[in-house]
Amino acid sequence: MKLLPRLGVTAVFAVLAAVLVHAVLNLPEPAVRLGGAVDKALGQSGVSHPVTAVLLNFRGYDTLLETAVLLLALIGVLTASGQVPGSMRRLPSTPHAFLQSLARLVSPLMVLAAGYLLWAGSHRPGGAFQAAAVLAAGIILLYLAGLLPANAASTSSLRAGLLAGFLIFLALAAAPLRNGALLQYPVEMAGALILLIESGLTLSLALTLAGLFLCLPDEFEEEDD
Amino acid sequence: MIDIIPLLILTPLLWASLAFLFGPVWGARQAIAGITLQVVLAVMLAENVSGGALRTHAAGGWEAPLGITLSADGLGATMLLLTQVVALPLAFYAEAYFSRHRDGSDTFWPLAGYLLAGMNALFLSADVFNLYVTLELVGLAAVGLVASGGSAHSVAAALRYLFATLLGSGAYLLGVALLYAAYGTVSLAELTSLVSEAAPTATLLAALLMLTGMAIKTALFPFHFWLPPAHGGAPAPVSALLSALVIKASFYLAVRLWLTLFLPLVTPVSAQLFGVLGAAAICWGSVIALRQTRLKMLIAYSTVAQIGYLFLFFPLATDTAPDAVQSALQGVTLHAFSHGFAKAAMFAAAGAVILSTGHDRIGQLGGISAHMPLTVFTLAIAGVSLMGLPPSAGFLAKWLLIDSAIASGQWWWILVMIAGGLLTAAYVFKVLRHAFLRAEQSVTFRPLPRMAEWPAFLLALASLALGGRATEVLNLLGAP
Amino acid sequence: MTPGLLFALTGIALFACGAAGVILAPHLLRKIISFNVMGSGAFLVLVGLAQRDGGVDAVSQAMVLTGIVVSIAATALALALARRLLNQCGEMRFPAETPDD
Amino acid sequence: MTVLAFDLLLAASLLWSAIRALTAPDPFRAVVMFIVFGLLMALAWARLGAPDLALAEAAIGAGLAGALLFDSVGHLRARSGRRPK
Repeated sequence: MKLLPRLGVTAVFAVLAAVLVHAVLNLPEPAVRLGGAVDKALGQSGVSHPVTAVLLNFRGYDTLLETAVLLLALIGVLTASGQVPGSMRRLPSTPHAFLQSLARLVSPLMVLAAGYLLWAGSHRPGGAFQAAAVLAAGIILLYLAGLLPANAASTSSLRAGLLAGFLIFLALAAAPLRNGALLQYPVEMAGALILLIESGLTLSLALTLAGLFLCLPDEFEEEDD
Repeated sequence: MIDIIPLLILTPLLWASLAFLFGPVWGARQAIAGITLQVVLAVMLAENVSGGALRTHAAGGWEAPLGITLSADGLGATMLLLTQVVALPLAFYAEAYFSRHRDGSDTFWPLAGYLLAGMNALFLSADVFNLYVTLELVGLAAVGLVASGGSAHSVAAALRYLFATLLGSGAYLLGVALLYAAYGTVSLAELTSLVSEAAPTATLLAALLMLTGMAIKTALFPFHFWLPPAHGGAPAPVSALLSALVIKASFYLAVRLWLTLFLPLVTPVSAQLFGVLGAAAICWGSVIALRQTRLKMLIAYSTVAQIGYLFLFFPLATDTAPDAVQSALQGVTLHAFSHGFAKAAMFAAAGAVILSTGHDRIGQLGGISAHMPLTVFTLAIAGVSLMGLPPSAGFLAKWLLIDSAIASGQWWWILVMIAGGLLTAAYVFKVLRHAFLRAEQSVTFRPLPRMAEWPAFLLALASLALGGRATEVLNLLGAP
Repeated sequence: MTPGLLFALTGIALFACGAAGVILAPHLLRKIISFNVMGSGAFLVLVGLAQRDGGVDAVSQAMVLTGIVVSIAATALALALARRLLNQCGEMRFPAETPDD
Repeated sequence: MTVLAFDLLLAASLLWSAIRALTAPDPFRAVVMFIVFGLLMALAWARLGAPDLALAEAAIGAGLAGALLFDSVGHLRARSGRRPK
């Protein structure tokens, strides 16, 4: 890009930053305090960790759409790879012996860690997204070590696995509609339902996150220019 | 009785997921069944809110500010109706198109489903952070659809689009952060009651960031650079969806924010700025459209120009008499409708030309009037609506906008609209002139399935016929 | 000065740098990194300002958790497209605008 | 006092690593700096009393995004090594 537009863009953002700093240092006291409302409703949310309560109960609808965004990204990645949905990148020809022993050693620990994070989410920091990220790392490691053969799961069951968490979430979002609102869990069942949703999400999100990595367009696959 | 509002979001989410699970053949059927249901739901919702009623739904049973409120009023219901009614013929068209043209067929249905879910969720959301999530859903789905073209050209177009849309939603998110900091809530209704003329600088900056973000996403001049390659390079059903509907989602959000939470802050100067950019878009887009040699690129630049008319809303509806505001809102809504139908029809017709002849070079369109009369008819009717000739809805839309310009004493926008109409006529006739030439020997025409031509024709016809039924749309819209 | 306000101010600087990078950087990988920096900046502003008087705000934290997931989704999509372009054009930059033939 | 000094140092490091990630001439170095940035972000979230975000940032923001970017740099190198431009 030419020098003048570069300077222009830089100047615009410098001015924006300066004005933002000025605005931020002169903020009024907010009229609404959500903290109190969260604390008051926490008892009916089914969990005792406020962030999880917001994420899966008070603003659970955001999380439902966010899960769709993640699935969407995977479908987009598959589109960009020009692959049939569900297929994954080729394995490295000779998996490293060290990588294999590392994967054998670490992956059970990762499953344990993911399980802990999932369980912890109801009352302390943790939850489906963090657990899924750890599990995804484990899947990627196993795959790169050649310990997870490409044909271990058929394409359709893989896709079912990717969708299961979202579909459970969707079903539990729709179920209360008969006599209530979207995602309105009965108070006494809220804890169990949130755990069910989170368990489904952990598995599906782990597959999705791993898929984002494993389905990236491969090296040396096409020459169509 | 089950509330309609969440069903309009859950239905596309469900069929999009099933389409991913079962593949394109079943996906198409599920999509068509799902969109048919959505049309029914949108009509029912429109009946519910006509007469100025507001319907709300507290997701999770938690009222705002703790929970997320979904709400539908006249404007929202109108946009929902437009979206579903344009999407249904396009679904039939897409099924026919992808049976002939394999590129992008595998992932079209799930991506289109999430796209429609995102748009419905956007039109129904009354929570500025939730709106951010819906914006991302719409943006990423649209980018995925553009990329499904597969060629290096469409991948590059998808990436440009992706960075533009991410920049837009990033600016919007920073605006949300400032609003939350200043007021402690992200509920649109609460924010609207809290923002006053004595708002802090942070609120002004939030307005600047959020409206700029929406201008980028709507491809308002000079942020239009990403639109022509993305809309012109995608498979035809995708181009139709994006040009007819997707740009209107972010425009709707700009209008919504302008009319509610930022209303005490907007000044005639900022409104005139939007108007000037709109006018520049009309002139620039039309002139560049006239110079195109590819049909789909011409239609894409026409979209750049037609977006300009939408932005004339802001100067016409800011600090003007109530009837000028009313006419401006009615005119711009009707313009969104007529452009939605006409542009979907044009892109679908262009796709039919590509399916039949294998190209869309305007210079070699000769012979299509003999081989594909219905498609040429489609292009002509849609062109009439774009030009704004009577009896089309496009005519009525421009009439209302001119009425508003007269009522508010802003005659200069009338000049822009007339100039835009003439330029539109020029590029529409450029296409039609070539269509009626004799066929070149080298071009062969493959016969097409009926569904590759008829949906486009019906969409074009709708843009014409809407001129006669506009009062119903305008009644639904209600007063701003 | 509370940590909230300090990190919000840092976030503003990160947002500005990142946004400028998205526009100006020629290399796609760099644009993607810039987008992530921009997003992190916005997240810091959101949580930082909500906690500017020193408390803990669960709502803004949950929103940012949503935001982090959305940005990894966008990052993966952008990288997939950039790699596709690399495979097709041999470069991870936008090809020069070709006039329509 | 020491806490404030630590926060200031952390904020400065965040800015420094971000700018390095945006300006380092070599893509590999840029990705390394980006991962450093992600880890510093996790630290910042911890300082803001947001352990959920610290975990997510470390696992997703630095970990997964870093892995994606690293893999792409490898892809880029393999590609340009094979067909020098």
